[in-house]
Amino acid sequence: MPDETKSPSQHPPQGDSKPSAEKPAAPATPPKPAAVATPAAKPAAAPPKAPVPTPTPWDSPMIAKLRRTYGSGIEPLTYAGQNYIVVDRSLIPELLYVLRNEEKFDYCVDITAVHYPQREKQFDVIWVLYSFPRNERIRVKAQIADGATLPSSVPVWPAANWLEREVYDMFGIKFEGHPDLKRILLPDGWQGHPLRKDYGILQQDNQWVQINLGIESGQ
Amino acid sequence: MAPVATPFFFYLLSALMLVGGILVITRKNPVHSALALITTLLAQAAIYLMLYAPFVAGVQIILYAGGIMVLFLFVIMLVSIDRSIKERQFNSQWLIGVVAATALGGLLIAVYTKGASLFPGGPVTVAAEGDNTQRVASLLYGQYMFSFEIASLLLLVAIIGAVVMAKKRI
Amino acid sequence: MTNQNTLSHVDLETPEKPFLDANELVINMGPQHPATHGVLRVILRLDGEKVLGLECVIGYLHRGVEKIGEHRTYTMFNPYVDRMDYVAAVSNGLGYCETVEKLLNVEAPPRAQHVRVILTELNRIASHQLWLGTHALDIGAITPLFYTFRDREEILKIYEKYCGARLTTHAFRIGGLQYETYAGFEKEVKNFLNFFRPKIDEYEELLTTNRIWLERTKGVGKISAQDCIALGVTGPVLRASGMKWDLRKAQPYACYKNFDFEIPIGQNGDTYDRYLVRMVEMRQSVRIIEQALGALPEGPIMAKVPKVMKPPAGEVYHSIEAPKGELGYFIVSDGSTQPYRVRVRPPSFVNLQALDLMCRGQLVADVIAVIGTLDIVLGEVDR
Amino acid sequence: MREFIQYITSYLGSNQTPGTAGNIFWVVVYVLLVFTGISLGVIAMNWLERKILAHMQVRLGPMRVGPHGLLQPFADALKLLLKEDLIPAEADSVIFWCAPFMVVLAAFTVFVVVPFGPTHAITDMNIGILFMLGVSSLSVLGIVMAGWASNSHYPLIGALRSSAQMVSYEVAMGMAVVSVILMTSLNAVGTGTLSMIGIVQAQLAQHEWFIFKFFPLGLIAFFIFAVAMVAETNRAPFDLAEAESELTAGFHTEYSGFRWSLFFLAEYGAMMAASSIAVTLWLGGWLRPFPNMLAGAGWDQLFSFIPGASFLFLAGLCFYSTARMPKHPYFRIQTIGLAGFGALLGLVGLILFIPPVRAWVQDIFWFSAKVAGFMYLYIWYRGTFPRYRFDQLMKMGWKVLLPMGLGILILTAGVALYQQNLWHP
Repeated sequence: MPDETKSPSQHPPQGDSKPSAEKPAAPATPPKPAAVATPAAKPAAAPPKAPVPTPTPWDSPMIAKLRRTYGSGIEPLTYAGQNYIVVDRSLIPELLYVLRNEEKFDYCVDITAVHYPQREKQFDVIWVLYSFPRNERIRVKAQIADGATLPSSVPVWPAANWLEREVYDMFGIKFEGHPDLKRILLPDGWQGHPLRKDYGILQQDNQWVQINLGIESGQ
Repeated sequence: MAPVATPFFFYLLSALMLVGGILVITRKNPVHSALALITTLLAQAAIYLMLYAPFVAGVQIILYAGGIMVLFLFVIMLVSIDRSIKERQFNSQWLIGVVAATALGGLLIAVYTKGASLFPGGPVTVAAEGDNTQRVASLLYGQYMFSFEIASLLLLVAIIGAVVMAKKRI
Repeated sequence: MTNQNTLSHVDLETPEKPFLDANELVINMGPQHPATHGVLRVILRLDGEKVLGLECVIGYLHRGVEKIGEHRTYTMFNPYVDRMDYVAAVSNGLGYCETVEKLLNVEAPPRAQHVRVILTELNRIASHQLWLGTHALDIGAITPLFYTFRDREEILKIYEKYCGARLTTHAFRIGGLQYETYAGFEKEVKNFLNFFRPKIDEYEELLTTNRIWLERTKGVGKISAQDCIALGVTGPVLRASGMKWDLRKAQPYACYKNFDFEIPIGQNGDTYDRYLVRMVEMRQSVRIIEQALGALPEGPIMAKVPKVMKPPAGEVYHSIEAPKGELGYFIVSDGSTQPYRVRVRPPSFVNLQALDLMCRGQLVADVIAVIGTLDIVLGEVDR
Repeated sequence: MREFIQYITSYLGSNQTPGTAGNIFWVVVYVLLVFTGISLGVIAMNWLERKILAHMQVRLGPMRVGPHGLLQPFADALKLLLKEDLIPAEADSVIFWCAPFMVVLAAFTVFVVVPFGPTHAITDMNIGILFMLGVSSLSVLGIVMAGWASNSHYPLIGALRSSAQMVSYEVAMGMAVVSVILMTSLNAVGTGTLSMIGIVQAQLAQHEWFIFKFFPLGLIAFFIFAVAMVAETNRAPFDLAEAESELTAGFHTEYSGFRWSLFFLAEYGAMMAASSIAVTLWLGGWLRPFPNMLAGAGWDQLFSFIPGASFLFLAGLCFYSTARMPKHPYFRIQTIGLAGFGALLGLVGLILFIPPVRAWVQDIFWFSAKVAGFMYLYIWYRGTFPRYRFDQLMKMGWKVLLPMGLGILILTAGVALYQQNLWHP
């Protein structure tokens, strides 16, 4: 088990319980504040062939405009032909409003999160956006620490309702101002948030199962 | 249709009616009351049949048992029954009830004791069976035309009233 | 387009006026209800038969597919995606394979892409057939169910011959296909198309002009394009609201850009329009399959992918037009053989959000019709 | 003893129904006969419905129990009788217990006045049609009781739906029926009749089935009735009370076993009863088809062969299927059974050719054949139509059928009055 390795390790994490799979997780790239540190930014521990693709900056009139207002709070990157912006958490509701109202990203495709237990800011929260008028996709990514909250984007896109509930259910990230933030896929009263890396794949809320289903846990 | 065992059926149906009537006012559950009332009405219809008044019997079944009581049940079913079971029934009007019941009872006794002098003796002659419905019809649309029309006008008003009241809620 | 955010949201918490205690009835529909298409539980608040509001309770079929994905290699996870939308397993597989291919920066060879398109479009037909049968059954027409199942059988036979499985096919592999098409594949698909074309007319004869069908579906479960977009609703539901948007055209994947087909749209966004849109989609799928068959190139069916797949670290979101709407995969790789995070953006899940909006003010019977017309698969909603 | 025998034989040769003649013995016999016939009809319907529906839906239907599933209804009945009869803990057990009997009672009592022939009825009531409508409307009570007593939401909604539906369709139905009663008054006396037998005899006397009377008035009235009777019996496309997809099974969701089978029995009984009304009122009851076009003793003779011939045809069908049965020994019993069934049908057919039986069975056959036509329609509807929504159903009842019925009534009255005046200038 790779433990506490700052440098990304290549050997596959075997065994299915990965207790605190903590692998790659950007090695805390210090430089910028809200920074970058997409999980994979530098770590390039060289798979032998071909230069490893890394996210590269991109630019467009939209980015230029956003840059003007938000300065270094945003960092536009592109990977595999897909554009995304890493933004500072403090910009979150505002930037989303701007993206929807001014840049016509009117369709919130998905909201999800990724857990990096190694990092100080453990969670990436990702909005996948699409603009019908521009036929363009963009992802917005913000990093938050465990226990921190995010403003809800339900007022921006009503579609965010269930998506945020799912993120809350699976990661325990709270969205402030969400109309009805409760578990969606798991039963109310379940302990733990399964998609966190420290939640083992075989783990379950045995107590809940015993009380509510009246069976000894099957596992 | 020659009558069979007339006294037996008469007493059976009368008993049914009485039991039904008592159940109507004693049951706490309004649905039970309504069903008891239906029993009474059906027994009554059967008695009409025994009295060679099939048309009235049929109308009794269609209108009262099949139509009105179903609507009654309809409304009762929608009302929360638990609450009405707990309530005491007729709690404020028992005095009036007793007086009315006594008066009615007195009247019935009076009729029963003086009955012979009030009504002509012997059973009424039965009209030829086939005529029954026609005779009801010709009476209704002939002699009692006016009152019949007034009654239907009354019903029309009731219908319009119901529609207006229902519309208010929409 | 959606500058204002006017979702005609009615407050579910508004206290109702007490009217003989008879005003509001809370009905729990499901999770074991014949018409909720699986284990969907809907809590309805009714005024008589009118729906005041409803809440979906989901998760009864939650199997933690995303968590499983983090503990399987890329190849091992491939069959799991079939178990989400098990009615359109092939589409799920296509989305997953293409996403991983994007991560690996490979592209499936043309022949593989064509076969993929053929199988995926067949799958779209199968999915729509199943939808039509169950939807009609919900509205009370029993017969179409059997007709559609009879014809869907032919598609499943083709799958069975191709990869040995009928439902959860696992038809594609990352980088292309595992199997070359079997002898007579093209002929059988062509036969199916010839067999199927009149069958669509048969379905339509039963329903399209049926007075009762019209009355039951027209104006029921209306949703505007604007609300669709705000709620993230995609697929036939969005198209029936008049929005001409289909990922196969908007952002073509596989080799869809080679084919000529049309995107059907509706005007009213009601249940009837969604029905029509899906009927036309079946016809268009037939068209696409025909073209793909005609242009089926020779060549390899597998791109060069390493035996042990270790995509470079990075993250990719890729989505395809599944029969039910936009099916997206967001995969984060950490350079190891297992995905660091797999996120599935299921169309059914997001579409189901619109149920509340679509059912307000309708009758109980319409809720059933709307659940049917949304075409959800609970395996995908709950994952 | 001799008196008793005389009492029995005194009725024979009478041209009245046993009820009218006041012969209790024959009333009981007729009651038993009719109810056995209805039960047999329900059993046959059970099999036919599943089979016909299956063939409409490109499947086979029951095939396992007996040849072509012929014994399936019996297997079902056995299963239902052996099933545990549950009464939910929260249910109002007395009413829950009574409800199915109420429904069955309403559905079966109706047959007391159904005329299978000029004398083949239990009784001929002066108010026959009124009695039928009244008693059949009582089945609503049973449904309401069942739904309420189950103390559960789905049955309650189902009961509410069906009661509202039945009450409102009865009105339109009544209008259509009254227009027929007006038609019966076109005779020398100038008074109509409510008697079921009287209505058929009026059609006989006027040489016209009422469906063709005052064309198209009779036809429209018939149409109104035909729609209303489907609604009245809660069948597709008006089967909202038991809409599977919405209310699981409607008012009988909580019922099981024997009590459930009573509902089933009542439903089919009610279907037959409603069809009987339609047949009696518009399709000439027991009269054979084409009474005018193909009139004459020769034709009468020819038509009298049809009952036997149709049974022979069915027997032939059975033998044909027997020949087509797989030759595998596994199917031997089934093949023999099918041949036996065919032989039985053939025997019945041959018996029906014996002159006295032939004469006697004529009326019953034609009546049953017409009712069977309606039963087929019921099945056909179920295979074809989606289900109406509740408000649409109500709208159709009150806003389409009722005004139509009223209009037909007024028009019929006008035309009848005109003709009446011709009669008594």
